[in-house]
Amino acid sequence: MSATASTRQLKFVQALNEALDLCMTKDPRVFIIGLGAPDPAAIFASTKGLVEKYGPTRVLDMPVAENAITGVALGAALRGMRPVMTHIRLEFAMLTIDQIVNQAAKWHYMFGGQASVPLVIRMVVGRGWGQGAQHSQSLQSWFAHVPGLKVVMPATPHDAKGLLISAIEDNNPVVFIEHRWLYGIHGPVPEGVYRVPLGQPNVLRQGRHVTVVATSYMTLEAVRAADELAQEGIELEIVDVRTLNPFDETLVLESVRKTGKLIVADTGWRSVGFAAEVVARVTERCFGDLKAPPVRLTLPDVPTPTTRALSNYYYPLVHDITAAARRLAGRPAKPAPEIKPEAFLDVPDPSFTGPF
Amino acid sequence: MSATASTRQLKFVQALNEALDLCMTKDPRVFIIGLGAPDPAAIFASTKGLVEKYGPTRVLDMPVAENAITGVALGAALRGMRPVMTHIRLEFAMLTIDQIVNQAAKWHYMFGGQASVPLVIRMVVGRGWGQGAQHSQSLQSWFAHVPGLKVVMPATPHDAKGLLISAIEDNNPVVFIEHRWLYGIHGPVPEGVYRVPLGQPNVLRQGRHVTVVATSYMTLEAVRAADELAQEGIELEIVDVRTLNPFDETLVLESVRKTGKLIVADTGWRSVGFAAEVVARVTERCFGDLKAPPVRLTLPDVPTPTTRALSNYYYPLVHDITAAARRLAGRPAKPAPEIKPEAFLDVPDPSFTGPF
Amino acid sequence: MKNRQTPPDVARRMLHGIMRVRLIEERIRKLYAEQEMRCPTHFSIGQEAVAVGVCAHLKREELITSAHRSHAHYLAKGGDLKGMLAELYGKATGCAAGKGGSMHLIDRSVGFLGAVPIVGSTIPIGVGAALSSVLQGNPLLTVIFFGDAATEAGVFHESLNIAALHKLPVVMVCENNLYSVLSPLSVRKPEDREIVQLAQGHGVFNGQADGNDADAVYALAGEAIERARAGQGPAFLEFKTYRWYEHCGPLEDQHLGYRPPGELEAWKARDPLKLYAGRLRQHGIVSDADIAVMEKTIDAEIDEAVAFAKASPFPTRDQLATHLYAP
Amino acid sequence: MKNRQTPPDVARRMLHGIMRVRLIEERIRKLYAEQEMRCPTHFSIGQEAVAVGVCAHLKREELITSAHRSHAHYLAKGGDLKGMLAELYGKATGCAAGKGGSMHLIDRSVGFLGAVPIVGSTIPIGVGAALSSVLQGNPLLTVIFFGDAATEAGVFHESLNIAALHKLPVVMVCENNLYSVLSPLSVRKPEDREIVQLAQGHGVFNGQADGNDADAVYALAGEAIERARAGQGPAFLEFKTYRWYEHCGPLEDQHLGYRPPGELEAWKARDPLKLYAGRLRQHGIVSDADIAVMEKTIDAEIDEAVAFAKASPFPTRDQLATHLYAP
Ligand SMILES: Cc1ncc(C[n+]2csc(CCOP(=O)(O)OP(=O)(O)O)c2C)c(N)n1
Ligand SMILES: Cc1ncc(C[n+]2csc(CCOP(=O)(O)OP(=O)(O)O)c2C)c(N)n1
Ligand SMILES: [Mg+2]
Ligand SMILES: [Mg+2]
Repeated sequence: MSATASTRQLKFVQALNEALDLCMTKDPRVFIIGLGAPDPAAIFASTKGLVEKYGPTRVLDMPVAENAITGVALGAALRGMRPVMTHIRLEFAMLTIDQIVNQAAKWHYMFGGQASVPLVIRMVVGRGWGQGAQHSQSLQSWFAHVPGLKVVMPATPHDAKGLLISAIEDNNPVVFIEHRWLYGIHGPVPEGVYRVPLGQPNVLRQGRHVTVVATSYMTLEAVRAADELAQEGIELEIVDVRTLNPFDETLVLESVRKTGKLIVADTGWRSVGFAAEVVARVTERCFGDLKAPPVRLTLPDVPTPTTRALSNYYYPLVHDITAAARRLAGRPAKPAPEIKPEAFLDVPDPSFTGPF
Repeated sequence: MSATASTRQLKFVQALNEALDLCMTKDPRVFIIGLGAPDPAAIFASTKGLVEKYGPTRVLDMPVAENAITGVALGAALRGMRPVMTHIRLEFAMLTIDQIVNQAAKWHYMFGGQASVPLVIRMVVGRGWGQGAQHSQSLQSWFAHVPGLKVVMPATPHDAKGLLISAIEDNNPVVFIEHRWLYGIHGPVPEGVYRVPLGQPNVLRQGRHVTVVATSYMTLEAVRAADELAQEGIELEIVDVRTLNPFDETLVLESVRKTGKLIVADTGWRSVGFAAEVVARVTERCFGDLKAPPVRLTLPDVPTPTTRALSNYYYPLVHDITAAARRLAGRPAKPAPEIKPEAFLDVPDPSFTGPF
Repeated sequence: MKNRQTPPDVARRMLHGIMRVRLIEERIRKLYAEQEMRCPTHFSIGQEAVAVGVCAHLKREELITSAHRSHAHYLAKGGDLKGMLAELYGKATGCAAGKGGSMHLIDRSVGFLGAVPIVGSTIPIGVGAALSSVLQGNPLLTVIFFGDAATEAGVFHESLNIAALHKLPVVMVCENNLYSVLSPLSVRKPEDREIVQLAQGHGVFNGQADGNDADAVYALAGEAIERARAGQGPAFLEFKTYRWYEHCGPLEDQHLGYRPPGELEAWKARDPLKLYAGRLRQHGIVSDADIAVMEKTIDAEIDEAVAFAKASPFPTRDQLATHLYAP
Repeated sequence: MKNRQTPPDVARRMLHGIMRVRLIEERIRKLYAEQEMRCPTHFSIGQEAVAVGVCAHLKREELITSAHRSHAHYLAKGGDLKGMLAELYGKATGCAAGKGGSMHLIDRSVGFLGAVPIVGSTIPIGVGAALSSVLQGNPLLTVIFFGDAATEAGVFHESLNIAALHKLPVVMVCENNLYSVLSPLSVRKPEDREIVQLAQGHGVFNGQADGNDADAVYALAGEAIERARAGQGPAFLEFKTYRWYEHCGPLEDQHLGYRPPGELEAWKARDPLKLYAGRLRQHGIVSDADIAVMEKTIDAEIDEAVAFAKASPFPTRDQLATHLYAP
């Protein structure tokens, strides 16, 4: 699993880049395909330097034809290649749902195991600066609902690299969802090839009082909340989900058996979302251990507004986690910070770029 | 709401057909668009007779271009028409997710309420006779996750008509999901125009012991289970969800407050599905009333196999409901019926075609 | 177009191939009534010459993909008959272990990459197969079969553009049988625009021929295939042909009234099997006795395969969850 | 093509239109640095003549749709400037109540149906608008604006086929600025295939013209629009033009190195505004004084609109959940 402790610090995006680079070096079957993958902007720098190093036949630019590209990647995967597709915004993958859900997810099953689809589909979830309704959707819950897909959402630079390597080495279609606001976060990242196995959540912080199950960027917010609460003597236990499909609830159940309190913090919408699944599994399996109703912290069931005057109130904040945790821990509430409509919450908090 | 008691019996598919016919008569803005809508098979007879009555410009056949057709329907809706799109299999709508989810669902919101999208998208969920992985998916959970969409699944002929009329009269995009195995079920259907309001579940059966929240075809299975259990003195209360988005949990909560026991029976997959949402809402809101862990009865997280030797074990059966209910009610278990691989469970049970 | 007469040995093979598809499907039609093959099944009867004429050129390792109406392509490419019949019967010995049915045939050992019933979806997959061969430094021809309706799907255009852009060794074969389910071409494309014109728009080599004439298919396919193999880029071929039975299922469907009067009869009069058998007899390439032997051999093959399929076991319940993820 | 000289009054209007778009966008560029317009913004500078030349023909009630780069189309169609600027500032008075931003402009009062940034997605929506008008018995021209990359999307072909099949009053206008984000045409389509050829494949009336020459745009658009209005079916027009600044944002982007050396300069030398102002001056249609007045009037209009936008209130928190469903 994870290599020995490393003090080298990399940004999340550099960790992704390194994973791609290492995989392309060690395995000639790996190639990158997607709009802009080899262009100078390099998918927010995540594919930086790769076309120079591996040439344009291993970092393929493409016309705006995402549905066909996905089928092309699937066809290549069937013949033993290991394509890594890129979508600079998750929304563009909405044009490819037939290929992802009807085809790739089922190919191995519906052909009785005769063929496999080692395909990674990277999707970047946008946030901030008025991305609006069509450039910020976090639809991991959809993909997590589909048997045959694997769904990964790394939260740390370490995991970004280790999970991406595992995803590329996996023989199944993996939807790899990257939150744009994590790209600038730094943290320790070992050199060389290492793997974070798919299907294993991670206890990121141990604590006795409240379990926080978090995905992607919400994991980072949970860490901030934990730091704040630690000073009040409230210990959060943070489980970073990492793989949403297949979702192994073991660590979550263990944690809730200890704390009796559950907060689920997800970057997606509330209704019929991944947070509901966590609540359902915990309720089914830890019914007797739960001491209070679980709490879901998600986006409200509303499209993303563009103006910051509304998006300032759209995303769950650290305070939402601390407030829920205080309530669950039986502590008195603290006043919520006042948020002005004109506040600049539409860019990542500059005081918090890591280390994770 | 529903008209006065009616003794006229119609099949589910006839009820749909009547709803379309009545809406087309009373409102010239209503038109039908979709592959095969005017052909002699008439979308399993649901659009039967309409092209003869209203002509080919109000029942439009189309090339195999579902994504564009959805955009075309959306564009027509923006200009005041009320299109009813048809998909003879839900899977074909997977090609149109951009138009449904990125566009139609958000149009009203992202343009600040300046335009509305009165669009109905009918999707038939296939089952049986080896429909297999690509002709049987029941993806209501996806659409129920998307703010701005309404999602309707009628279970009775009465509701099929009343809900379809409401959907057509609604000023929002409505995903109207019809289970193929309900088409032949008959039940009382009032004449003329009546509405079953969107957003209101229905208590189909009252009972004291166990709440069963069911969608679509599973409602019918729940009724059969209730009949069987009634003879053992176990009373099921059946809440037919009818509208999954927006989902009004009021009746469910009331019922669970009474019974303390919850079974959710959904036609879709388990993980991150609608059943999880019901469990989550009940747990959050009725935590103190729940006397046992809730039970989800859904498809396993596996694609649909074609051979009946496997599909016989794929779909939840009446016995699964009765078994869960007996357990929740503290009654002894009964042996499960033996199911042979060669049994013909891939066609609807001929002994049960209604009345509902 | 060069003069491309079908060599006599190829002609005999093609006649055998057409007859074989016909006899197999006629047998399936008969057996279907027993209600033991329980999956949606689209018959190729009437259209066999396209599959056989194209596949007559293909090497075992060359690839093809197909769609919902795939029996002829699967068989013409050399797909295992026992595996196909067992698949239709939902048996564990089926080519997809019973999990696929008629709409999901596969035989990787002969380059049959797979067939799926979502119209158009295998087109980019076939293009991707061809692309992978180029990336691997070993260009391999991929033939993609589909119906007329697939050319209406956006993914067809997206895929054709990618194939043209990268000059991939792809031949797209459109079986234009005039219908998409029950919908005629007239409600699906402008009257005065030919399907093949779309490929012209993409600047791709293209051609049209009589899909009921095996020699015509063989000739045009040969030209396209040679170009593609030689690295001259993709081709799009349109073959006019006709489906005799229901869109899905083994029955006649004249009662539905969607075919203009006389249309079916006119096409049946141009039965690709009778046409070709007649021509080869006339040219002395086969004798009546040869044909009788062919029929007998094929019938025996079918008998054996049907017996195999019927005798094969069903998958066991524990197979429901296997193959969800590849190891 | 008929001889279509631009009438002098139209020419003056077009010059004003081009100048207006230019000055508005230059002002936005300057103000963008203040970081108060906080949404992804795609500038039309360099491409204004297409929008203005096409929209010069359109009646107020006729419809248009656009995509991510929509300012010029919105303005040329008569969209409200105050509403647009307020939208960029995220204000409650914005044309989409602040919920849309630059990528979601709308002004129904002048037939601007809407713009969205998913490439290709408004194409069928525009076709549907035209279809609805036909179904309503009152055919209404719909012009659909998009970039070169949209012609790579399957939905473009699906939509064009539907428009052609039903002979809808649709004119599709492709602004070919050579790039999709930073990707040149050479990685997106075969070198020897023109974009306009795709429309020929669909059998649709089509044409190509210099998109930096307002008169050329006006002439070609006029022909297509007259045909479409007369019920002769859809058209596809390709105008070659060029974007001066970043794909998204107000800055230069020469440092990225994706434009061949000299390319930008060559196109700037063919600035549609300077070209047209020069020509009209030369023909005596406008004087230097006229131009100075135009500039002054436009600047005053912009001052007022900016002041309005800046002074407008933000939407209040309770607006977050409004407009989720239409009543
Ligand atoms: C995307 C999609 N839309 C609709 C269908 C339903 N459908 C099944 S087969 C078929 C007709 C296809 O016609 P064509 O491609 O000409 O093949 P043919 O059946 O004539 O051989 C249709 C529309 C489908 N399978 N996939
Ligand atoms: C379906 C889709 N894929 C990718 C993108 C990302 N994207 C935004 S604008 C753009 C380029 C579009 O190029 P073109 O249509 O030529 O318009 P231009 O920007 O040159 O005006 C792309 C690829 C998108 N918005 N939608
Ligand atoms: Mg056909
Ligand atoms: Mg462009």
